[in-house]
Amino acid sequence: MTLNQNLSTVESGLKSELRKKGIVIATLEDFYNWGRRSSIWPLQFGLACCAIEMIATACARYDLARFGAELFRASPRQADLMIISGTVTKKMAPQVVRLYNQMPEPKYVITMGACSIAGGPFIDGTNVLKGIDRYIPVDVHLPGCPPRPEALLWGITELQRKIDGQEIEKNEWYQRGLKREFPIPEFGPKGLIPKFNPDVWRPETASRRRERYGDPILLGKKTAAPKFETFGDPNVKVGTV
Amino acid sequence: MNPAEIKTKLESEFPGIPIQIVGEGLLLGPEDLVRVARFLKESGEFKMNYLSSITAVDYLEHLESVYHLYSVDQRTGPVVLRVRVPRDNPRIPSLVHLFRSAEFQEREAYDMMGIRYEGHPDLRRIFMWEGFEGYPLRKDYLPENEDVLEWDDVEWLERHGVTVPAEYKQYAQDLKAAGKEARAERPKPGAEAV
Amino acid sequence: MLGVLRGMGITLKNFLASYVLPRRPDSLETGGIVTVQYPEERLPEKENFRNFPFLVFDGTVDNIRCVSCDICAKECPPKCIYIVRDTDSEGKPLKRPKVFDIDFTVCMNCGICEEACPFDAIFMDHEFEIGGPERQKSLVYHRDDLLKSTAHFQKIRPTDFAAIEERRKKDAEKKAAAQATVQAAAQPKPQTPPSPQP
Amino acid sequence: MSPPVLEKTFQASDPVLQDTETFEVNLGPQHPSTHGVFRMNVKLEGETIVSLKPVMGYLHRNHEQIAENMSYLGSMPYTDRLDYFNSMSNNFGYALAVERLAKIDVPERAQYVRVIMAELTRLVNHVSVIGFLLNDLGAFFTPVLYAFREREKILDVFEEVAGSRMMCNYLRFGGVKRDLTPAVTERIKKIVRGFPKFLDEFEGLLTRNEILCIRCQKVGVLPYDLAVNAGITGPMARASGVNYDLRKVDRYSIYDRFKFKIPLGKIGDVYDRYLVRILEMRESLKILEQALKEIPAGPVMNPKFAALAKAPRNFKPPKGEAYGRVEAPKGELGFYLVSDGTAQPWRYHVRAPSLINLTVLEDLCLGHKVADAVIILGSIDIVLGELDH
Repeated sequence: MTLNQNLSTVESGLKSELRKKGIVIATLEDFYNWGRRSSIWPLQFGLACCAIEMIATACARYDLARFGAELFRASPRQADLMIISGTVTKKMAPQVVRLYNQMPEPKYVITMGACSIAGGPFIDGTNVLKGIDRYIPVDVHLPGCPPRPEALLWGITELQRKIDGQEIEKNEWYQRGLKREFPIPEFGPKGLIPKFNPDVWRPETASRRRERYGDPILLGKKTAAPKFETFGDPNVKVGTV
Repeated sequence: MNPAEIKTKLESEFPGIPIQIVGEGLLLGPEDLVRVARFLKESGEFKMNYLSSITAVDYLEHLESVYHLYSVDQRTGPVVLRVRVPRDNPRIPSLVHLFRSAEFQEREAYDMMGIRYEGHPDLRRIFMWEGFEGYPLRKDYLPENEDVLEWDDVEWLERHGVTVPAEYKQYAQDLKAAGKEARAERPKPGAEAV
Repeated sequence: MLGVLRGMGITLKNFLASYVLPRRPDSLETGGIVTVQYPEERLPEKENFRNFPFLVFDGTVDNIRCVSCDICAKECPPKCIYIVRDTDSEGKPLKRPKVFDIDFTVCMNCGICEEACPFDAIFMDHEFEIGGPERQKSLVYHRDDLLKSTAHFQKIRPTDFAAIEERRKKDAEKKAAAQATVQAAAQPKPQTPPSPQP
Repeated sequence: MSPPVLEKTFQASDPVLQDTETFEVNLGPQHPSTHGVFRMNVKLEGETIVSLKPVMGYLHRNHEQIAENMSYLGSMPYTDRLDYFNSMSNNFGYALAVERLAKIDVPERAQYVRVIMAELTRLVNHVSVIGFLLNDLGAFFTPVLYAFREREKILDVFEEVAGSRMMCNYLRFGGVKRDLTPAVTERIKKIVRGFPKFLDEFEGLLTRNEILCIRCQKVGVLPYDLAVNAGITGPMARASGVNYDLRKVDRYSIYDRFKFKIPLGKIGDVYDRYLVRILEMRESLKILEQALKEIPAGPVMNPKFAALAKAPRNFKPPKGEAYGRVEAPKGELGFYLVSDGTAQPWRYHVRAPSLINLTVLEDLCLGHKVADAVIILGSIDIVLGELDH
């Protein structure tokens, strides 16, 4: 399902024609989606720098409440939107997946900031997970480091547009055999086990970044350590500077 | 006070102690560290009662632990102490019982460089999890390649009811048969390094 | 008890004052900031605001300033830029990029590419409404997505644009003068590109 | 964590259970009061804390490892992300360390601009920290709203000057990236003039509030000796009476030119830490006023290094080591650099004040109720990006 796709059975042209005459028709679906999108309850869950911008978005100047999404819930059981705001490290990833599993259906995920999308600037870190979508599906990716509060608002409207296109009959969470709980990765000696969940994410066949710089970017040419005895002036005055 | 003066002071206090001036700091043997630090902290002249920073540095042939000491009362400092230990058996006496500020910093140095601070009350990994192998800040550390599944991952996924695509499974099996680990690669020789 | 009441009084005062004070989202009065009604109303754009980079062309799209010298790709701290030099039909390298990709999922908006570029070809944009459901498809921007005209640059950053144009004009004059003297002296040498693509 | 197993079951005939059993509570890593992804393993006897073990690393982003593979200037935007409330003072510390390493002079005006930015950052940090501390106390969101309202004004200045609200990446080795325009200077002056009014209002809301006094006074007392011995720095140490402020001790940059006082606490409890922060903001405003008055005209970049800032890969400091430290709003922020003469540092170490201030968390919390642990943590003022670097 793509964004903006209204699957309603009433033709949109007919609808607008009727609206001109003062008749507003709405399907049950429209009401359903309207209710759902106007009261998105995000999980109060901050990871890093972007969390501060998330708080700023909830504060007076940007006022997330205008979108009906100001009610940050501290418990995943009461939330239906997870804003992954910041770097997901390997140490934190199991908890993020667990929180996702604990959220009731329907649940949505916004990855806020470059780090949670693909590792971002910290992509070379040993302990940094290269994208939370290795383990859980993501609805809206929001790049930026960090995205402005307005960008988060835009991301939420984007999510609302996605919710608008939902159909009750085809909603995933009413289907049989829906698999929306994902196995929680475990700590291994080198990193997480598994490295990704092939149900959710598959690696690219070729990474140009790795071909060119190695993965991660390592000290390509450095093999000799500096000799400390040979430099540094012993007569340097040590004291208050 | 410059390093040379501190050195003469220390030599008169502890006759026969091997001290070498390296850079701005004094190079000590691991066995002398605690008594020198205690002397610097408690003597009325230095009163270096504030241990600002502990750093470990990997110099390939050896590991080094660098201490920056300041005096809060006299507002002097820093006195820089260095201790060198071999890479394969890095053991340094801990300073926690002298300076509480060493507690987390020594754990950090242990986690990142693998220096064992002997006498530390709670020497565990601080940032990485228990059971992690290797020390990420050593220059020879290679992280894993995160885009290929290894046999452990495949087994784990199948145990949790995830079907692994055949080509990933085959690759993991080949890796295991060859006895290799999927580690990150250094850039190819022709490629530009940073 | 008194302290609590006083605090409540201050809250009440703030509540009432929000109706009296000049209502502007960028007010400098104490307590004067009010909500910016974002999709309809926007904060005044700061000229120096940097979000994601874009490539500048002069006049037409063919006239890209970038000469694909690869400096920005090398200076980029998280290495999110990928450039391939264009070649003509005979395989001779041209001074423009064939591929210029920026991975917005890695970019950290630091602006170092802009500072490092010697040809004034890459600048930071103000556009922040970027995103999508697919990280590879919607967030890796290619050359044609990144191209924007100098007019756009002038619109978003008039001060910088004026300074840079002035400098470029001077440089061009100097270059023309130098070329004239060289031409007068001897046969002009073929110019080599600053750094060949590996 | 497995749930605690009670050995004996409660029987109706038992007297009221006086002896409670020790049980463990896990606060975090996803917990609204832990200021990010921080975890505390708390052992409780009834509601009293008998042991507390902090667990960190949930935001360990290998900052040092990345910086050792990067040009010196390339690490500058990464330092923004250490303590993401105070990117300017992180920049300041790193620039100071590199300038000491490569022996770079900074022109007069740039020094002033740096000081102005660092002090504005201090305002941002302290005001938000007090807001969050009150949030932890249960004053849900009103103080944070007020704090963030003021913060937005300063962030607007940062955006106008440096280009980004939070991740400024503004300082360069040998100066700053961009000069302050007269319009921005005027704006800062207006903010500085208006800020005391806000502080009065904020204090009126909080300082004499009985609930705040009861919850904060005599809670989490940090004695002087422990503060020095554990390397506690910043407002937290000064609340315990440790007169150690690097702006006075090291007199780095041009801090020796300004007249300001160092507020000191007497008891060292949470309330003192709150008051010290408020007073420090007032002192910062004094510095800002003086700096804005005295700021000279001139270049903001050392002309010798202006070109190097444009080609970071060519910036190769001489072999050596340097330890640069600044008084960041959270405490002493130090950068230890070892250069081997190439474009990347051989060793890059951050002495993170958040991490070291946390050493005494257990000592402060022992004997208190579990609800107090939350405000003690709030008063220590940790930021996870810096704590875990």
